[in-house]
Amino acid sequence: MEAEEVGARLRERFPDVVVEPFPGTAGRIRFPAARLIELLTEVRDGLGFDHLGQVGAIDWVEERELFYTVWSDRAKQYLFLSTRIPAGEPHLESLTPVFPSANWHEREACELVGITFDHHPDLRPLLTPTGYQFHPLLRSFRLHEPEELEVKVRDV
Amino acid sequence: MWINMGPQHPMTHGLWNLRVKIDGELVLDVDPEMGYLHRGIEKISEDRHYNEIITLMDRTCYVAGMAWEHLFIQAAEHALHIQVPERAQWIRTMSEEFQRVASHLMWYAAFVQDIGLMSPFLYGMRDRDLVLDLFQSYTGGRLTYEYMRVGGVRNDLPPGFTDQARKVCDWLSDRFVEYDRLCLGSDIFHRRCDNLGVLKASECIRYGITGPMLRSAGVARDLRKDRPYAAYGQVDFEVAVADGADVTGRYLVRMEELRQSLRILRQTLDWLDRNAGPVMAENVPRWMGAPYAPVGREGYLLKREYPKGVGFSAIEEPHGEALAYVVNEGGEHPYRVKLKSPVFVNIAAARQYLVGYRVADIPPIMGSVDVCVGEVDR
Amino acid sequence: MAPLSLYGVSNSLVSTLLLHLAAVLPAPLSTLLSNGDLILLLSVLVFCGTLLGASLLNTILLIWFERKMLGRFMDRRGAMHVGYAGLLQNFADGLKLFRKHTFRPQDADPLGFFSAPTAYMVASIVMFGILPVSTGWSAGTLPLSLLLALVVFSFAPLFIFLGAWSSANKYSLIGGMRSAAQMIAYEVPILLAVVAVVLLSGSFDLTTIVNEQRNYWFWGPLFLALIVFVAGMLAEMERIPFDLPEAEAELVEGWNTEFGGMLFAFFMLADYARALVGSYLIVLLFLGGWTLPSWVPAPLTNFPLAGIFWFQVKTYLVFGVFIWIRASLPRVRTDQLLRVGWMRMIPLSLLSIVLAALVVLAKCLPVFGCLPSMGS
Amino acid sequence: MGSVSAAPTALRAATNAEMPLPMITEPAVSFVEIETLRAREFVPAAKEALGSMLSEQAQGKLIRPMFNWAGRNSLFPLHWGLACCAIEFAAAFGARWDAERFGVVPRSSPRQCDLLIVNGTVTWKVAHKLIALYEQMPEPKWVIAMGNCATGGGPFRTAYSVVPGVDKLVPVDVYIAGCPPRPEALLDGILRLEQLIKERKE
Repeated sequence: MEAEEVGARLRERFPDVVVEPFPGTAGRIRFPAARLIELLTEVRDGLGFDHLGQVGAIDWVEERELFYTVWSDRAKQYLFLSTRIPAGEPHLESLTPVFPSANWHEREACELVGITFDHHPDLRPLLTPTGYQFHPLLRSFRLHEPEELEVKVRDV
Repeated sequence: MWINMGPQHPMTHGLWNLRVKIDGELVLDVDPEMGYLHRGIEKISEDRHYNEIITLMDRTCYVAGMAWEHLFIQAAEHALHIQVPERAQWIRTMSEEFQRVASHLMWYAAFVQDIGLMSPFLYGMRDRDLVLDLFQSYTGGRLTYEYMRVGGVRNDLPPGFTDQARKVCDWLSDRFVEYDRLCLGSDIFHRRCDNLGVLKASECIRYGITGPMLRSAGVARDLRKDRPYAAYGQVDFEVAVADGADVTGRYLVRMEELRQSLRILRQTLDWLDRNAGPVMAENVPRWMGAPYAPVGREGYLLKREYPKGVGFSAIEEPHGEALAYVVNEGGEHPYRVKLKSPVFVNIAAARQYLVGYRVADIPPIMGSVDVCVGEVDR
Repeated sequence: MAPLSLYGVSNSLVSTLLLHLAAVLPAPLSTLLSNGDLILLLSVLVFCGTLLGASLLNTILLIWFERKMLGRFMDRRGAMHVGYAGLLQNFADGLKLFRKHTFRPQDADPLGFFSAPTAYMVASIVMFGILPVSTGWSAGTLPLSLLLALVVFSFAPLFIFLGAWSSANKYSLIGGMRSAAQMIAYEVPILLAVVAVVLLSGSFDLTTIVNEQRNYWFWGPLFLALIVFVAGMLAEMERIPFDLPEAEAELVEGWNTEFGGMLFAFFMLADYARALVGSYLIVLLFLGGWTLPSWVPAPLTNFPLAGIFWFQVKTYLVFGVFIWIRASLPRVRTDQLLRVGWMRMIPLSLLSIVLAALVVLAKCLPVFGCLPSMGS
Repeated sequence: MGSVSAAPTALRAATNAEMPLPMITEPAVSFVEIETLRAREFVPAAKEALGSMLSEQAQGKLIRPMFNWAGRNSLFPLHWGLACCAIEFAAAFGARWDAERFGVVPRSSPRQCDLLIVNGTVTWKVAHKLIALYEQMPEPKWVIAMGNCATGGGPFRTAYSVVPGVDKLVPVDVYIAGCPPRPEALLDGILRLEQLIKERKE
């Protein structure tokens, strides 16, 4: 499956998405965040990309990008989807109704990049310690040499 | 009653916590708690040069370092538009397969300990050491290699390596017979493992599960076959599949994969004997990937600008499908590195294959999932 | 040669010592020393001390034996740097555990927590006083020593449950429950298997049972009972494949998770004492005890302490089989274990009783002549 | 405890020759009580005397070396895998290196351990659990920091979630360099710890 084919099959229902070629995959789809559930359902059922590979988030300072990788067993190919949401109000519909495996990916994106997923069943922090206040994968979060940190251990 | 299995528990084989709600011996609910080994590899990568990230990749999954190096290097080469010479591709293929053998042997050792077999644990560790010795002879490391470079591999194989490697392959294929006798030959093994931790193919796909867990459910899906990378398109092997979707099925798949890996290894060793050539690409800057080059500091002085680009790679890691996504915004560090670990997804679905079984079944089931916490927490 | 007996040796030792002392000491004291009661008391003390010391030494040797054997099965060497071939390793472990800080978890019940290991230890060691290791080397000939042995042997696990319950740990509790369930499930087949032995030998006295085996050992006619008994003993000793109460993979250390230092050492030592006692019982009931077949040349059976020597050799061989099983079998699950116990072992042991009865009947047929006496 | 303070006077009165002996039919203090009080006075004194004798004579020559010998020859490490080094830790107990030769047997429960081998990266999330495990181990206990991560953070030193060295959390006796250290290095570290225990004066 090529990018043109994917584009052709999506053009009728989703005129607002852009399909561009991406080497090594079936293409990359850029879509508005509001159409997430609709588009992913169509990609899963209509195009046959029924296996969610990953959900990742990137911080582009002014806005945040979410990208989804799905795999089709029939086409033996990956398909990339990405959307951008403003950094001021980083929230998005959760993908868990369509792909249950998005659960932990979204938890991770929430705590590391600071994106809130609406209607997510369980948005507790996954990797960072309880009560950790920062989103480490934001560009504004800088790493320190440990000497600058005051070392404190909680009493057990 | 909730009990914590972890972070210090013999079942975990790593640093994570499985909270289990039990009624007597019955498991009612589970809640995996990760992050005890979260080292921020993705964040550190943003501050590091490409070849410095290889160091981190080895430690991301400490039982499959070579596979993760391969994963990241492929994504980086994709992002930086670098072509890799053929011999380097074959050496990478060989390294990854040896890594698969080592990782599966480690899995075997840990898994049999979970069902209470004592001596095969040591047999697995002993035979794994032979593979690690091979790694040591051409990379210098046992677990962490820093062997692959952007554009190829660090150095060519030492003379006489292939003969030694063939000997190890022959020895191992003899040992696998004994392994099977110890496990499959035992009635207790079948009583313990048959119809245990069942996750059907449709559920596997719904929950995004890959690797031996998916193949044990009868889905013949292997990126080495479906989306061949490196030299996998030119070698002859079969995808190991089992039906049953249970612990025994996962055992059978992994043991068959070990045999297929030896088959691939023999082919790659033959190819490497016949063909010589460069192992490092021409168009890579010398400071970046040349053999024995001081890595990193020179690079900062040169301030080379890379073309902008996005790299994506997917490999069939011993645990399943691993994905890497590297964004390069023109600097000498990647802008963002996103790694997807197969174990991350497999553990996330723990509720699907643990609830309803007994407390005593948790170790074999989690053992058959083959948890490597390093790549889950990153 | 005259059979040596441990009690006789200690008796003559004490009386000789006292006699020499009496010769040296002035009159009023010497009459006191030659008192028969004092000699009896002292010789009993010496006897008990020797028996206890020898048994514990034997237990520690058994631990060493297991560690070395297990090492060999696993293609490694086991302890080898402390003493010759690691013989002193377990003494070092014991001394170290003795020095460790003894403590109690905050929520643990002090009475149960501290008394359970001690009681378990005592209950396991008492067995050594009951079981005869050779003719004349037991504490006494009780007419029902087999019953007493089984009672004491199955009594000890109660203290496991006590310790598990009082250490206020979930893993300990699960381990203790499993231990109790498995003890109860395997008590019954063991007793039934023993009934077969009793039928064939016609006596509850272990010495008599062994003497009955002078011509043929019981494992031949009672093979089923032997299988049931060995399986039951594996469960009683909590060894792989039936070591569920301390299943390391799921219950960290099982019922002894919270025990450290000397308390843990007690549990460990008592465990191996029970393993030794279990092997003793198998040898006594099925493998002819200290007797050897008649075709064995006389020099092999005639040297001093030959009975004890061959008894220990047999015991260690039996325990070697247990180690072999441990090295090569996976662990079963609780429900499977219980199902096997209730639904396979009990019918098998009943069958073995029937077989034993048939053998007894057959022995009385004139065709076979009158084989050894049918008890009293 | 009024009776305790009053009792010695009565006792001394009873043994004083000048005073008339109390009537046998009605003793001021019963025999059992006298014996108890005597024992109360005697036991601490005897304890002290014995203790001082032991500490001066035997402890230095016999008891301490004996216990040190026992302690250094049976180190039970905690069976706990943190990260990469845990794999090499496991390999050290495998057939090729076989740490059990030195009496090193991993136990899963901290109650039965006397050696905490920190074999991997320690994150802040696991820090207090590590301290809890350390405190659950009974005295005397030792800690080996295995590998660069446990020693000083290793390659993850700059990361936001990593403890830069486990000695910030628990006292460390032996550091082993390497990333990860080979099993030989771990065995060497254990032997060095044995040397430390041998020289212990406590």
